[in-house]
Amino acid sequence: MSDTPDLVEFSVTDRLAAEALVVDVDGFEGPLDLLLNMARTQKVDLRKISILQLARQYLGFVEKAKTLRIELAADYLVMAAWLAFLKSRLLLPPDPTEEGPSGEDLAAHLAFQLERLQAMRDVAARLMGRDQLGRDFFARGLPEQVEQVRQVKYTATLLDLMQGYARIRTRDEFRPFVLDRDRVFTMEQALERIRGLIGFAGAWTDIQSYLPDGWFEDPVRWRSATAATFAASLELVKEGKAELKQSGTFEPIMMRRKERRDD
Amino acid sequence: MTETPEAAPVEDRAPRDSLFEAPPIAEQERMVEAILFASAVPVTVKELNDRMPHGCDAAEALVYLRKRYDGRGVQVVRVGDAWAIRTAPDLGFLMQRETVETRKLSRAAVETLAIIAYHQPVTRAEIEEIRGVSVSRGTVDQLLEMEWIRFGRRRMTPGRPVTFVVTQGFLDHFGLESARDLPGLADLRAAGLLESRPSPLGVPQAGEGDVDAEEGPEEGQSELFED
Amino acid sequence: MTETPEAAPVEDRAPRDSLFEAPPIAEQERMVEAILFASAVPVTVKELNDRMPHGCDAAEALVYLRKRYDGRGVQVVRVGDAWAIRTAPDLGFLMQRETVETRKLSRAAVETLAIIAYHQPVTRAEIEEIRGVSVSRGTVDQLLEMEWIRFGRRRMTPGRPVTFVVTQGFLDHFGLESARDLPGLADLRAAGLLESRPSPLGVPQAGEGDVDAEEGPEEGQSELFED
Repeated sequence: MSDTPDLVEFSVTDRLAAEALVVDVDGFEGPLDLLLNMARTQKVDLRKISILQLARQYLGFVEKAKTLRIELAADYLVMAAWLAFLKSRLLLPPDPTEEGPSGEDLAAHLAFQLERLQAMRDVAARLMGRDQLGRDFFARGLPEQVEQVRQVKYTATLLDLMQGYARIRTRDEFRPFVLDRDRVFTMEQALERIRGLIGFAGAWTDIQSYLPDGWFEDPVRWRSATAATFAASLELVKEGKAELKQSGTFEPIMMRRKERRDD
Repeated sequence: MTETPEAAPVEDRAPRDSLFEAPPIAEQERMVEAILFASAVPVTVKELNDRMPHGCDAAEALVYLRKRYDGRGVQVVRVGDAWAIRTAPDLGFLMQRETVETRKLSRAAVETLAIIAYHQPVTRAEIEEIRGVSVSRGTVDQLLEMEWIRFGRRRMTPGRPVTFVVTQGFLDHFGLESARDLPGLADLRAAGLLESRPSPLGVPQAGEGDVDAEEGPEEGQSELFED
Repeated sequence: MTETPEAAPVEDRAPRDSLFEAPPIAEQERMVEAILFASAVPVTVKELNDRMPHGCDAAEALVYLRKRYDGRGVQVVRVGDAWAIRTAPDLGFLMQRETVETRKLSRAAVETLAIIAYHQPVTRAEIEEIRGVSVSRGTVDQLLEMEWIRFGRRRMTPGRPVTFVVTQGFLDHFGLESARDLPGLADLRAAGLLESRPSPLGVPQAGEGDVDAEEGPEEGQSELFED
């Protein structure tokens, strides 16, 4: 993958060769890789490489690619721009008022990067050249199963302990919800009762009087019977069999049988 | 290295580079050793000879190798008409690995432990009264075995029942200086540790068919504590 | 067997059954031998000690065992903080049958692996800086999957990037006792090529539309390593 991109005039064959070269750029792993390959053409120790020459070489290469209207990936162009900047820095006398790294600093770092990349490639090759397990040396072909003997150890946290204790000590505060059927008067029962009685009462009657006997003493039973009777009275009104009236808030609710028109 | 007079000249002629001279027997022994080690199945003498350089005598090398492993931690053993390297039978116990599996203590055990910790010294009957179910022997045994509880003094009441107290091991495990450091109910409630849902354990009657009760309390107690 | 006068009565009391007396060192050596032979993967000294009877010193037994296998067809090799028995590399030619086809690593993967091995712990950004291209997710995934690299500690720099280090499996595969034995490591260090030199401002960095990069480095990194 050597390249001498200083051709100016292109014959057809040159052009084809050059294109092949540029297509090959895809084979490079980025601008640094390309630079490293170009640096090798200088045929000197990487430590003594001329960065200026390398920059010229790279820029020439990019220039040629442009002439051939070959699109280079963005990072190749970024590197070109940076090398052009570096080249100008290296050629111009240093401006003492300017801040930041000098052209020499930048060039030295690039040289360091190239040398380091080369070094990594060298050791990678040495690494892969070593004897390898399963290729040059081998592990036991028939490993013996190590039998697992399980021993169970029980544990608990302080939190478990406290929650456990809390659970016991507060058990009496909670009781599963069970409906106390003997203290509940259902709406069905109330309906049945009212239906049986309402026939006799043509006049307005307090619905309290429909409450079953013996449900007045216990407040829980009284509440349940009242609610059921009220709900049953509404049901009867809905059915058109009764009328309700109340003279004011918290006044007694009065009910009477509703005469049907056709009756 | 073998000291047979035949082996010496072979050595001189750099046997491993030669296609026609067999390597010295010590080298052959190394080869057999490596092949038997790496092979997933026992290897026959024929196979060994096929794999080793021309002129080798695997059978002879095996004799030396067997002797070399005599009394070692592994042995060269014959398996049918093939050979393999195996662990010495007396070291089979090394092929076990003990693993300790940690499991959560059962709810019954946690509750029993909690009652002992909060009420110590406490008798079994008292634990049952507080938990509302009888305490199985297994639960108490487990806690005793874990050395989280131990027997305390006998209570000076009729029947002189034994009591349970928590151990230093218990305090160490739960990072407590003493059992008095256990947070009180009010603390638990403040910390939101009290469950807000009703306990599925129903009526607080000891000894009536609870999951934890394999036996009646009286029975269990007498069995455990009679002496 | 030890010949010290203290050892004699111990012998009488069947030392292997004793919980408190360690077996003689020759016996310990046999045990280490058996355990290492039985395992295809390296075994740590700690695990050896865990599996051997109480009071054994696997590290000492290993010294003897290693010497015993010097020059043999199989060898006792060190892999990080663990030990294994492996066939001698010069006998690899006998083992075609055992050879396992390994997936060929791409050039990018080999380079990335080398950079991780020589620069560990190293961040993805540092790998990219050295290679001059962004590192694709596939490359790192492949090395992780082969268990040759693993995540190391996060770097205490802004963004807390994860680092990569090589594994015991890597050392085992390449026959390295430790990462310090990597070939050429001392030369690289002497040449200052392992230093992380901050790049002067303006040097183009990797990760802008490269063949190796299916995605921008930022994006890839966050996807891979965010937790």
